[in-house]
Amino acid sequence: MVDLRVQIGGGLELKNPVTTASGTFGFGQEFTDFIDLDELGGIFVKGLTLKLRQGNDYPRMAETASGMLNAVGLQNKGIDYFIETTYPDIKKYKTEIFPNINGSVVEDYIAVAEKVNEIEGINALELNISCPNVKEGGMAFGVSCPSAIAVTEAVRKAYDGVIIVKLSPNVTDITEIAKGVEGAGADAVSLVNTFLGMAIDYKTRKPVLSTITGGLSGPAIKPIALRMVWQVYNAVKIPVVGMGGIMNAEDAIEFMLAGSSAIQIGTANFIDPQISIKILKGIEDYCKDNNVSAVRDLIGALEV
Amino acid sequence: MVDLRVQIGGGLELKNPVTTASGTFGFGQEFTDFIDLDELGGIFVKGLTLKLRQGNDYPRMAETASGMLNAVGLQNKGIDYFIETTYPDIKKYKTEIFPNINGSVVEDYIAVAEKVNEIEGINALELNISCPNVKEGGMAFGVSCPSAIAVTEAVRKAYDGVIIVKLSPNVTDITEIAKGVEGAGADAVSLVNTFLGMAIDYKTRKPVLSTITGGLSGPAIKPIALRMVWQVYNAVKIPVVGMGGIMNAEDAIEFMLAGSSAIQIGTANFIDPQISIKILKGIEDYCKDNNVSAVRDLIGALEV
Amino acid sequence: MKKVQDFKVLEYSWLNDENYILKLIADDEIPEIKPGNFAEIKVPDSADIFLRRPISVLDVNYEKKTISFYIKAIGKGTRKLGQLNIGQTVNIVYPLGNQFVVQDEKKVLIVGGGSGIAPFVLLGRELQSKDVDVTFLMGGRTKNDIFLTDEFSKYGKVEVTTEDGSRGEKGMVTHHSLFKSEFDFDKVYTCGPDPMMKAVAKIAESKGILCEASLENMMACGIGACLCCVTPTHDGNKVVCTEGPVFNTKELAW
Amino acid sequence: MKKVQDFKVLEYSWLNDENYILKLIADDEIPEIKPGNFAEIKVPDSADIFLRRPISVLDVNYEKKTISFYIKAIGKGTRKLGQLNIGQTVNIVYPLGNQFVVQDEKKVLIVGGGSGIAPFVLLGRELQSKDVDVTFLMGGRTKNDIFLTDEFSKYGKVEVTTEDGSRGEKGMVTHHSLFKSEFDFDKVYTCGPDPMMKAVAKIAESKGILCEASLENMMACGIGACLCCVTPTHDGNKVVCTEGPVFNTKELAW
Ligand SMILES: Cc1cc2nc3c(=O)[nH]c(=O)nc-3n(C[C@H](O)[C@H](O)[C@H](O)COP(=O)(O)OP(=O)(O)OC[C@H]3O[C@@H](n4cnc5c(N)ncnc54)[C@H](O)[C@@H]3O)c2cc1C
Ligand SMILES: Cc1cc2nc3c(=O)[nH]c(=O)nc-3n(C[C@H](O)[C@H](O)[C@H](O)COP(=O)(O)OP(=O)(O)OC[C@H]3O[C@@H](n4cnc5c(N)ncnc54)[C@H](O)[C@@H]3O)c2cc1C
Ligand SMILES: Cc1cc2nc3c(=O)[nH]c(=O)nc-3n(C[C@H](O)[C@H](O)[C@H](O)COP(=O)(O)O)c2cc1C
Ligand SMILES: Cc1cc2nc3c(=O)[nH]c(=O)nc-3n(C[C@H](O)[C@H](O)[C@H](O)COP(=O)(O)O)c2cc1C
Ligand code: FES
Ligand code: FES
Repeated sequence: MVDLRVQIGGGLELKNPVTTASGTFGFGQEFTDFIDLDELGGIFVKGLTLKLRQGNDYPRMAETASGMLNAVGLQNKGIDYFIETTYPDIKKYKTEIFPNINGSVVEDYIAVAEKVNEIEGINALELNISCPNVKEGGMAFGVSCPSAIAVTEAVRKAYDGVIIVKLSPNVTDITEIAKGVEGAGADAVSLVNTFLGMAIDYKTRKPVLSTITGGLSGPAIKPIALRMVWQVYNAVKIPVVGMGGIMNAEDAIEFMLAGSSAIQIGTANFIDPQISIKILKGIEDYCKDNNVSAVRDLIGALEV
Repeated sequence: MVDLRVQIGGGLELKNPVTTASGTFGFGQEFTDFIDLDELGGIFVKGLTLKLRQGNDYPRMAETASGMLNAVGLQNKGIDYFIETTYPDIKKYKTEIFPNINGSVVEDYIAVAEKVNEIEGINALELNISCPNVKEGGMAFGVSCPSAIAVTEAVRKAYDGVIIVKLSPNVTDITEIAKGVEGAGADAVSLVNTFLGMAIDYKTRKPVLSTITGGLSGPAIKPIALRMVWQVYNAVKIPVVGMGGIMNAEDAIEFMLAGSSAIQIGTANFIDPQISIKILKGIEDYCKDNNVSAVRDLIGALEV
Repeated sequence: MKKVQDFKVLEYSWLNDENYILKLIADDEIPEIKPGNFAEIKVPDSADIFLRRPISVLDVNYEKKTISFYIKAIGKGTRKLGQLNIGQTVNIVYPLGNQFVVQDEKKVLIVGGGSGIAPFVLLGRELQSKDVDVTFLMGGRTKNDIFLTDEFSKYGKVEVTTEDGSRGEKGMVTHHSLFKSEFDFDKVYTCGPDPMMKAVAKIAESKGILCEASLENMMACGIGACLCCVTPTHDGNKVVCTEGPVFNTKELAW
Repeated sequence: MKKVQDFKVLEYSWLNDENYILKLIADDEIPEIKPGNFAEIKVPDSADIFLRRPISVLDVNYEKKTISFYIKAIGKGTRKLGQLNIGQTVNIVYPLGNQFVVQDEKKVLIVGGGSGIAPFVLLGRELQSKDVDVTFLMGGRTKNDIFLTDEFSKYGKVEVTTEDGSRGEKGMVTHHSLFKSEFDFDKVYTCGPDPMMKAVAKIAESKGILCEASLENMMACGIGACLCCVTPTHDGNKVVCTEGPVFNTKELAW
């Protein structure tokens, strides 16, 4: 029996390191026909904002080599709808539910965090300072150290649970931001969010996305994401939740070796809605085959 | 007949926009069995340094999803060898030869630039401030605005010809650096160089590359590169030479629409050594089919 | 209940150079499929096709465990799906989306064009089983764009229009004489190019009858998880893969 | 003269579960191929195989325009190359690399293991044509790792060692009795796993004779353009795909 439990900061333990990434797994309900949500280590739900957001105009998606661009723009029904309607339905699942919170100004983040603070049964939130698909706020907070610190400090005051700050990869030195938010009270960091990219239709000579640029995800970004996880792991003391193009158990193990205490599966859920559970089984098999008695022994175990 | 000529800064005209990227095309000689070099708009030769460099240890390469990581580390025989042995052999080709110059300290860049200044028949150099694969210098110059400006200014004093500064994509805001080097006297910018990435072998639990991290290239990076070209095109007045994952004529046209005056073909040369000429023909056919009489009309013609 | 399931290529029927029917066979049970449902097909062995492709279910045989799709090869994915080997494995996620509603209609009109005709085999069969009087109106540029009329004629009357007049009446579907004579349909179903559907919806609305249209869209997941596939409605952006692809055209802000 | 050329799959011969000979046929002329040359093969239709794969030329027939490769399926590329359809197009860049030198040898020893034996068919044939006395020494873990001995026996004597003794002498190639009796070879050629080649080179050097080894390496371009494929030598890093893959082992700093 492999001990699959991992600690992801602030005393929070997950039953296993496999979670699903915000915006790629809806609120979990979309996947109940395919997998047993109870088996997951956790679910990072779709990004939430203070008020309902319609998101960006169509088209919001473009396929790229080994990846995709999205420009959803945080379409969601607002935090109150989540609290009143969605959460009551999904709290029955025996997995950790992580709200992913967003805002245009610091006050929005605070307001959402205060509301999350009141939800019974939620132990942690993911503070998204890295969404590239909104005009205001979003990634702007995550690409400058002072603003990343400011929003983290503000949410720290408003929220008593575990705070996982989601970092943007669109920066010169991600370790600087990671250290900044660590100092500002983050219990963990998650990375990476999507890379700012663009697609053009040479036939129409127009951008494919309504927003011109969008966020790149999928296996294309994996080598960069893995590098960033390794850099951040070596720069901070708080746990790192790694993601970016994880498609199979081998990828997940590589992210753990690079320093991830837990991993998030994103775009891969679109290719195979059962992939999260397959990856969990794959990690377990790897541990068995390699006499790894506790999966946490893989964290940062890269031999350099 | 499509007019294929393009201006790439400092009064330099190329007979067509298709060139090959530094480090992916050797010195051209490697490709003479496959294509007629005279047909190319130009050749950016392998990175040159003041003295011979052995480059990094093996392994230097890892395949990734729709891309590859390299950690060659500027292996080359030094600028003197280029001047005395290589250039006399390749100057016969009726194409523009661009030395790609590198250094660990500003003085190295100056010394190499001064030597290039003396070469009869060379009209331009590419100033590489973005190599992620050397311990000293390299990318360090390209990720900070003051150092990018400093090295550009220094080379501007040492070199009379056209200077194309090659930018690093590993930055928060590439337009800031582009504007900086424009102000410092660059005649054009080329982008992008490779993204800093990493590969791990989960079986051995070791990094695949001897240098742990390396440079990511290929179609995986295309959406990010295209975004950066478009941003830089809108931020500076000097021409932009675009590259990053161009695999076919459609990709090349997209880079031109985003604002590239010329394009460089990199990793694609490894997949198909004839690709550069195929892309040139593809661009020409596109122009014919779409009544584009001069290829320069495509530059920045994106309709947003 | 949605499923991820492996099928094997059983056979191809090529209707012409770029239109084909792909028939797949499974080992496992096939869940119930409703008219309008679609599948997200993983194109096997393809270097440049990362995402699944949404394709409507053309037909299904629960006993023989076969499912078929009518596909028009318009890009790399739909071309590659036409070049698989017999016996090759194809993975699909299905059945997805909502369905065409069949309630107590008496006489309905089904207007289709292009690859949009696929859902109408299952719809025609369901309508027939409920003794609904069905008229199919199929449009295309030339007679070479008109397919499956033999199949449709099993479930109702088939009318055709072509832009060049090479088959049926000459003109667009909305120019068909059907719309000029007494119009006694109580519902219109449509699927095809957007301009066609809009024109059809406009007529239906002007006659005061219900029109359901099945929309196309760029989809990443097909199961409502990514929110990439929205269409604007009078009630905000709706998710086409779960709240659609079939919409009451009155809702749509297109 | 190097070439980029389309071939078609003509036939497979499977030697066992994971070792096979892939024979391709072309429409165009095949350029001259020397013993030791390799090809960079583009694995068709594969989502996760971006770069070409370097594979030694096993054999060539200039009149019939066929070329063959002996491939061991160790990863995704080499596995996929064993699953193509007959008639499927395969694009190769070739002939690449330097060659085994044949000068005025009288009696040579060729030591091979694993997929490293591929270049020795062309080498054996060339040596035979020059009346050189050739001994092949093939090593493997068990008898199931020993291939192509019938072919090699056309060009010389064939000796075998296996680690478990199931065929030939028991032990490593370097333990073979050849090395114990009078050693009158004037050159050794070797290709196979690194440790084997190193051991063989050491013996050759101790006997004061020339040893040529063909090295493996991770390659991106195969034509000297990327400088990814280096090996350290006493004269600095050398490029394996152009300055090799065949090296005089004395040069190597391995
Ligand atoms: C619910 C639904 C049901 C469908 N049913 C069928 C069907 O039964 N038969 C059938 O042949 N097709 C059907 N389609 C359309 C089909 O999904 C697309 O033709 C297919 O995804 C194109 O993939 P490709 O790789 O061939 O094209 P690509 O190479 O990806 O693209 C080629 C061109 O088509 C455009 N395009 C691609 N996908 C779409 C799309 N989904 N909507 C609009 N434009 C697109 C691209 O922008 C590009 O210009 C359906 C689509 C939806 C959403
Ligand atoms: C000059 C030359 C000639 C060769 N001739 C032959 C031949 O005739 N027959 C034959 O079967 N093989 C030959 N090889 C080896 C062959 O190139 C590799 O087995 C092949 O590239 C592996 O590809 P893959 O996709 O199957 O493996 P991958 O899935 O890419 O990798 C599987 C594992 O093998 C390792 N690996 C992959 N490629 C190499 C390599 N080039 N060197 C060392 N380790 C590697 C990887 O690190 C990984 O652990 C030759 C190699 C060279 C350089
Ligand atoms: C369609 C889509 C929507 C996303 N929405 C969000 C979001 O609301 N909040 C967030 O923090 N990240 C969001 N992301 C980013 C993912 O959570 C993840 O960081 C990114 O996709 C990289 O992981 P991957 O390559 O495994 O997909 C979204 C990604 C995609 C593809
Ligand atoms: C093997 C390899 C070596 C490279 N060496 C250099 C170099 O010496 N100097 C340089 O400026 N860029 C170098 N590059 C970067 C390329 O010139 C180019 O910027 C990058 O590969 C992105 O383009 P691509 O995706 O088309 O390959 C190298 C790239 C590769 C793959
Ligand atoms: S395609 Fe993902 S929500 Fe519809
Ligand atoms: S593989 Fe590119 S130089 Fe050898």
